[in-house]
Amino acid sequence: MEYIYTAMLLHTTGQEISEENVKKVLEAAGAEVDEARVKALIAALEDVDIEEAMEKTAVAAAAPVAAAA
Amino acid sequence: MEYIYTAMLLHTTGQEISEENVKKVLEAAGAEVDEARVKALIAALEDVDIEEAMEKTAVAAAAPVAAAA
Amino acid sequence: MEYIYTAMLLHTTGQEISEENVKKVLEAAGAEVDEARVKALIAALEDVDIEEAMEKTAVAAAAPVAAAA
Amino acid sequence: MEYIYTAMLLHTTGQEISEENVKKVLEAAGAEVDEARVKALIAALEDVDIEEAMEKTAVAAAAPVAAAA
Amino acid sequence: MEYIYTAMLLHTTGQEISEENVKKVLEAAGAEVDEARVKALIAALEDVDIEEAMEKTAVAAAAPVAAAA
Amino acid sequence: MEYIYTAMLLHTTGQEISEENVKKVLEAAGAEVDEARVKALIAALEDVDIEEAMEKTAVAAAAPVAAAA
Amino acid sequence: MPHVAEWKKDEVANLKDLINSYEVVGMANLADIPAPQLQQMRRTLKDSATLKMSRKTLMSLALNDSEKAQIENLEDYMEGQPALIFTNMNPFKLYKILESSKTPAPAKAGSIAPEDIIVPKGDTAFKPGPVLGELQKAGIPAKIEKGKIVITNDKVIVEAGEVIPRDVASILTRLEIFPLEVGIDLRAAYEAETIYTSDLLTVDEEKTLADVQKAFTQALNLSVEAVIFNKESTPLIIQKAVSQSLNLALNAEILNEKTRDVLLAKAYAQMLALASEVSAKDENAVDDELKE
Repeated sequence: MEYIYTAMLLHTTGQEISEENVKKVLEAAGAEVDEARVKALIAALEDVDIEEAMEKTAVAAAAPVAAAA
Repeated sequence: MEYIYTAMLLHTTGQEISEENVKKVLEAAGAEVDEARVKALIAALEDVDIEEAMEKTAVAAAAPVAAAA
Repeated sequence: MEYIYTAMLLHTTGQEISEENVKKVLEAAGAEVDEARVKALIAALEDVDIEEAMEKTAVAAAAPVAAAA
Repeated sequence: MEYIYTAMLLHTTGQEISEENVKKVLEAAGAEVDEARVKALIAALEDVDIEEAMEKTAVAAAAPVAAAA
Repeated sequence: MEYIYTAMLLHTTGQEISEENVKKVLEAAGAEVDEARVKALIAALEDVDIEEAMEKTAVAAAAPVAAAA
Repeated sequence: MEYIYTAMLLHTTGQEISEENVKKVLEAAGAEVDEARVKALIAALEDVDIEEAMEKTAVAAAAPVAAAA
Repeated sequence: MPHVAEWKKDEVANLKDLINSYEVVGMANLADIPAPQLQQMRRTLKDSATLKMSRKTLMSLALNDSEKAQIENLEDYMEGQPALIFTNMNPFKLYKILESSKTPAPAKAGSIAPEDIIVPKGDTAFKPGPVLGELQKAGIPAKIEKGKIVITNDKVIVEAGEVIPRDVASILTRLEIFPLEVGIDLRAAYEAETIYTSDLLTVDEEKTLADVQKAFTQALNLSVEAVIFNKESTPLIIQKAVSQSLNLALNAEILNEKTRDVLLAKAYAQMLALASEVSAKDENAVDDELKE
């Protein structure tokens, strides 16, 4: 989840979720940085309204799974 | 929430949630660092089992899956 | 199940669920293509709102969750 | 979800979830392929027993199906 | 939670949540006062509508994930 | 609610919820102290297990979460 | 006061002593308390309060003669069979103790119903007989069923504040409904120049409990919302962070160790849902594996 936490962190501080920033934060946090995952993160978040996605219950996503309960 | 994301990030990368590390990450994320809040965060985390708190959430998401087994 | 996944894949990428497209994807996925089934699938999907059908899982699934609470 | 669907499709047809195969299927489905996300997908699925992950949801999945019948 | 109760108390009596007032109340309540936490409290409350925040269910935030249980 | 907040504050700092302490805190918080209400508070709290009430609240808080699914 | 008997002077002096040596002086009504119960209550109070019965005139004299300001106003609360209570307890606590030591008592003809007296629907212990007529005459809906007298509906037989009639009182007692409470009825208490009347002394514990819970909830809410870290809020803030992060990861379909199973499961569930719709249209559109 470190990539996600990094994205959340940058989003909260109002910084751009760019390759450079993500790497900088991950490195500061002592993580080994996987370029591909950084790129994938950024690509995945490109069209996403982070604010909305954070608050939107992942029910749609989680529910089928949850349904198994 | 930037302080908590930072803590989560450090926890995930296995780094110590120390004043120094928290500040380093926050700065890398372009946040203005409030020393007092960093101290408060660290003090509060001393009494909190992060893993357990996270598990409670994560498990909530993951558990149902297992339940189906 | 590969036929259904193919339909979902095409639906997600916004492509038409045509005989040609379905076959192309199935072949790319290394599946043996059963012409009759492709035809049947396409015919059956004509009256189905794919988006809604997929969503239904979520909803149907969400109910037991609540119940389980 | 196109990356996930592609992985499931390849899994169902018994093909390896390799970079090459994923790209081939995505392209056949008319998707723009993001190399980084393909790599991330493969990396994420490396240690995962897809069958097991699916099995785990079997109940969840069965319920809506039955309900929809 | 003594810092929070102090803030709520001052808020209710219509006093300013200042360093001085917070300390005065905490001392009257027999608490050991940690300067850093007082500062952190005030910093954290600066942009917060206390009235609103008190009534806003905190736990709802955890809900989406927990909901999957 | 200032009387209750005061009681909770004293409870948290481990001080006795006595007439004297309640008054001291209320005065420090700039409240006008109504002797009768102080006395009534103390009498009422004698039979209330604050610790238990808090625990129950925590559970109650958790319930709606699940219900929100 | 030459015409006043010596014992009366002693009694007033004694009362005055008590008034001066306790912080709290209560005026109570002991009417209707049977002797054994009164004795029981005296024992209950033994360590915390002193109960003193006396003549009204003597109590008035003692109160008026005391140097405690305003205490003479307690006179206004002499009712029934008045008695003074002396204690150093918080008057609210005194009231609470006295209230909780009250016991149910049978209805008395001519007394006032403290609240609605209800005769509940259901079986009675009565065999069919003239009692049926008495019940009906008292306005209680009763009939005979399976060899017993049965009350058919809940019935408010005396409303709060109304006088209990003689026939109703006797019926209630036979039905073992005890609508009255007996005990030391504290009408008012004096402390530090203030008189607290019984309505003020009523402590609502349920509300206090609710308020405690409300305060705790508000404190939790505020600390999570303002991200103030403490022992209670930090786990919730962590959960909020994890929850938001998971939401983001799941909604943005970012695969990692926490999301992949859920996303795979979601795809599988969606596939099955769609398959069921498809097979409802044409069985042959899906493979055998899905036909169950």
